[in-house]
Amino acid sequence: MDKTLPSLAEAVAGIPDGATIMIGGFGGSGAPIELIHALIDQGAKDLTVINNNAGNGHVGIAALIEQKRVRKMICSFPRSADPRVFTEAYLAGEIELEIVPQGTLAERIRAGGAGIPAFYTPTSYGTDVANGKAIGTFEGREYVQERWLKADYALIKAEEADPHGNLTYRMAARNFNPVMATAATVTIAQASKIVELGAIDPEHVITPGIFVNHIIEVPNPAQEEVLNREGAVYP
Amino acid sequence: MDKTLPSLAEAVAGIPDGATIMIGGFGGSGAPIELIHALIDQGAKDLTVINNNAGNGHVGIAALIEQKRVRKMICSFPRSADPRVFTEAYLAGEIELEIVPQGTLAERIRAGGAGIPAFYTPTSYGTDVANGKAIGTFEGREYVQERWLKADYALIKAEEADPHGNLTYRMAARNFNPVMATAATVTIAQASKIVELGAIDPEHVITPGIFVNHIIEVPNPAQEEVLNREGAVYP
Amino acid sequence: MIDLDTIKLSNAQIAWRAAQDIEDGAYVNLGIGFPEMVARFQPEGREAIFHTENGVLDFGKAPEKGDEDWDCINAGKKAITIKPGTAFFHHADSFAMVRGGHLDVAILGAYQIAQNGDLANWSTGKGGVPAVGGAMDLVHGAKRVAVLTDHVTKKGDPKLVAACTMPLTGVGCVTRIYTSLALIDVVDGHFVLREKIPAISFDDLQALTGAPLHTDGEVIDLICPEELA
Amino acid sequence: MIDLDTIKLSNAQIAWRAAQDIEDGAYVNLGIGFPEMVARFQPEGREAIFHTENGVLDFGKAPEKGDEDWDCINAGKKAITIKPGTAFFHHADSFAMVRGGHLDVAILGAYQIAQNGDLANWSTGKGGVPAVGGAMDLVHGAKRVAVLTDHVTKKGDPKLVAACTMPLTGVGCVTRIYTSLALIDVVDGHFVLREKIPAISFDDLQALTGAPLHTDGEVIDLICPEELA
Repeated sequence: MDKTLPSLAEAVAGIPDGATIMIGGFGGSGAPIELIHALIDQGAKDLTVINNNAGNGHVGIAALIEQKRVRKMICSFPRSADPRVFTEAYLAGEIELEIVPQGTLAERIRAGGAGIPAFYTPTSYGTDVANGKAIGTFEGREYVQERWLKADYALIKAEEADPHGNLTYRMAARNFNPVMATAATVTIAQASKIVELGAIDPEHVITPGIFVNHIIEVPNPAQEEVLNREGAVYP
Repeated sequence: MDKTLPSLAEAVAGIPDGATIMIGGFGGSGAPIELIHALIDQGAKDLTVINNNAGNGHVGIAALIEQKRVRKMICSFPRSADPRVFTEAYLAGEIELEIVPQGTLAERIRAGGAGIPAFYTPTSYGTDVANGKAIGTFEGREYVQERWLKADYALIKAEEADPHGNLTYRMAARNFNPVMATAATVTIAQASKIVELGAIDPEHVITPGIFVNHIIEVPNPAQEEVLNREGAVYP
Repeated sequence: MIDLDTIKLSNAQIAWRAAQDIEDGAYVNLGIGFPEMVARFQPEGREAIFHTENGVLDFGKAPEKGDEDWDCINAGKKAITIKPGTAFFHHADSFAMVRGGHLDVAILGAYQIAQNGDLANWSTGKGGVPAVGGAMDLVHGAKRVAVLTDHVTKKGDPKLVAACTMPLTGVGCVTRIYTSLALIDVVDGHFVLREKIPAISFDDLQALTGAPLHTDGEVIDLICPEELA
Repeated sequence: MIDLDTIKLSNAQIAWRAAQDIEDGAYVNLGIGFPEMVARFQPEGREAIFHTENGVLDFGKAPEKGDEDWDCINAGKKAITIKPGTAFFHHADSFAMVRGGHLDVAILGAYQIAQNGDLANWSTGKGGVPAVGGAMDLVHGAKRVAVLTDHVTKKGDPKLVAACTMPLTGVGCVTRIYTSLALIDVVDGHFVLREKIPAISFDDLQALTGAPLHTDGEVIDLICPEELA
C-alpha cells in the first residue's frame, strides 16, 4: 500500500464544484499553500471552506476567495490586515460567513472525525453566537449544544509522511491539521518529506495513516507569511 | 518549577477516604503498579476506581480490591482469568460496578478533561447500557447522551517526564494514561525516567505538563503481567 | 439427523473465509479470541492494516514465546509486535477511529444475531460479571460489521434468530455472518443465504436457523481449504 | 474636569500591575495585542507558563527580527521561540486545556465589562466583519479571567458599565479588571474598588464608571513603576 500521488494536480483533480473543504493552518502556519494553489489551478468553484481564518494577502485561501471560488467560509477569525480580500467580498455580499468560536470550531471538527454528532460546551453561552442553538443544563450550569463538522475533503500540511500516510507536523504548524485529517471523507496531505515506512517512530506519529487518503511530497513548502511580505500574488 | 516528588509515599499521601481515582493502564500495560501499591500502603479506603479493567492476579488494582479499599469500579471489562478477585467481591455484593463501553469510557474521560459536560454517541443505543439515558436524534439517527467523567486523582504511568511534567509513554502503555491525566483535579505520574527540561522534543510530548501535578521517578517499573506469571501477591 | 460435527467448518476455515473478503488496504479490527484468527489468512498480495482498541495501528505478528514486551499488547492482552508503519495513540484517539467510521471492517464473535442485524455478544443475561469492552463501539463505528460464529450453540440451538433474547450489543449493525455452515448476509431485515457448505441441504440449514433464510440469486458452494479442517 | 491623559497609567503600567498577580507556576493565556505585554513584567523568582491557543505551551520570547520561524507563532500570529519545556499540540487538545479549566489565568482586552462580570470584546455590533477567535472559549475556561483596559473609551465613555450594550463574549466571566486608573474586582454582581491611582479621587473615578463602585475594606494606592509611564 502506497498512498503517494505523483503531483499536486492529481491530488486535487477529483474535487467537484460545491465541495466542502477543510484547509489546515492557523494564519500561515501549517497552511498547505501548494495544495490550495493547485485547487485554484484546478478550477473548482462554489466551495465551502473551513479554516480558522479567511486568508491573508493574495495567496492561499485569500487567492482562492479572490478567484471567486468560495461560496462560504466557516471560521473563527476572518479579519485580516490589508489587503482585505475576504472583508471586501463579505461587505459586498459575495461570500457567506459562519462565525464559530475557535475552540468550538476545533471541537466540532474533532467530533466530526470521532463520530460524535453533538456535544455541549460552555463557550458562547449567553452570546449572539448561541442564538438558535439548544441549551442544556448540567450540574447547575448552562451549556450550548454544538454539532459535528465534517467535510468532503481536507487539505493539510505535514512535515513527514510515510507511504501508509502516517504524519508528523513541524512545530506550531500542527494546529488544525490533525483534527481536520480525521473529519473529511478524503484527506490529502502535502508533506515536506516522504520517508520510508518505518522511518517515523511509532510513538512520534501524530496522525495515523488511517485518517489519510493521499500524500504528495512538496519539498521546501512556501510560508504564507513570507509570500505576503514579498507581496506575492497567485496565480 | 519542579513537579518532582521524592517518594511514592509522598505522592499519594493526600488521597483521602472516599476519593474517586482514575488509574491508567489497559490490563497490565501502562498500569502504574508502584503508585497503586503505595496507595495500598497509605490506607485510603471507600474509593471509586476508574480503569478499563478491574485488576488481575493479586497485584495492582486486584490487590487494592482484595484489601477492601474499593467501594465502586467504573470500567468496561471487569472479567479476568483466575484468580478472580473482582468477580468474587462483586458476586458477594461487596463492590459496586458501573459498566461503560470502552470507547464511551475513554470519551467520557476526555470530555471531563476538555470541559464538555455531555456528548452524544451511537455506542450502546438500543442496549441495556443505555437504559435511563437521554436519546438524541441527529440527521435521522439515534444517539445516546453520555456525561463527562472526572476524578479527584489520576494515577498514571509514563516513560519519560521532565520537571514541568511533560510526559511520553512507552508503546501501547499509552492507552488511557493521557486522557486520565487531563480529567483529574490532581494528576500523579510515575515515570521510568525523569529527564532534564528540554530533553523531550517539544513535538514528541504526549501529555503537556499543564495536565500533571506531580511526578515521581520509578526506574524499571513492574509489569503486572510479569508479576502475575510469577504469582506475586501484594502486599 | 445430520452429524454437524463431521461436516461443519473448523474455526480456522470460518476465519479463512472471512479473510477472503478483506480488500487490499482495508483497515480492520478483529475481536478478541476467535476473530483474531482471521489475520492469519489474509490472501497474498492484499495488505490489511489491523487496529486494536488499546491504541495500536498496523501491528505485526505475535512475538516468540519469551520475547514478549508487555507494553506492546492487543485488546485481548496478547503480546504483539511493531513493524514498519506501526503507530501508537491513546484510547480516546483509538475510539475516534472506531466511532468515526474510519475502520473498513470489524469482525466480532456472537452469542446471537437477529435477522434485522441486531447482535448480542457481551452478556448471556444470566448473571455473573458483565463485561462489554469495546464491542458496543465497534458495531456502530466500522463501515462493515461481520460476525464469525458456529451456526448453532453447543446445545444445538440456533444462534441466528428472529429476535435476540440475550442483551444486545448493538441494533441493526451486522451485515455479514460467517458461520460453520454458511455465509449469510443481513439485507433489509432478512437473512439472505449467499453460500453454504455442500454437505448440508437448504432445508437442513433452514432447520438450524431461527428465522427464514432467503435467497437472492444462486447459493454458492462454500469451499474452504481442507488443510484447515 | 481632570485631564486623564496626564494621570492615567500607561499600557505598560497596567500590564505590570496585572503581572504582579500571577503566581509562581501559573499557566497563563494572554490575549492578542495589549495583554501580551503582561509577559514582560513577570516578577523575578516567579515562573509563569504561557499558553497560546494555536498549540504551544511554555514558549519563549519573540525572536530577533530576521530570525523568525513562521511555523512557530502565537495566537496573534507573531513569531515566538521554543525553550526547554515547550510542548506542541493540536487545536482540539489546546482548547481542551482552555475549556477544561486547566489554565490558571486568562487576561484579555475589553470593549465593555458589566458589573455582573459580563464581557464584550469581540464585536462593536456596528457591522464590519465579525471575528471572535478564541476569546469565547477562554472566558469560560480559565480559573480566573482578568481584563486589561483603559478605564474609559477614546470618547471618554465608561467601559465599566451597568450592563453591556455591545455583543457579549461571555456571561459573568470576568473576576478582575486592571484599568488605566484602578484595580476593580467583580464580586456578587458589583464592582468592588480594590486599588486606585492616588491622582484621582473616588468621586472622580465613580464619575468615569458606568455602575456603582463599592468598597470592601481599604482602597489601596495603585503605584506602578515610573519608568513604564
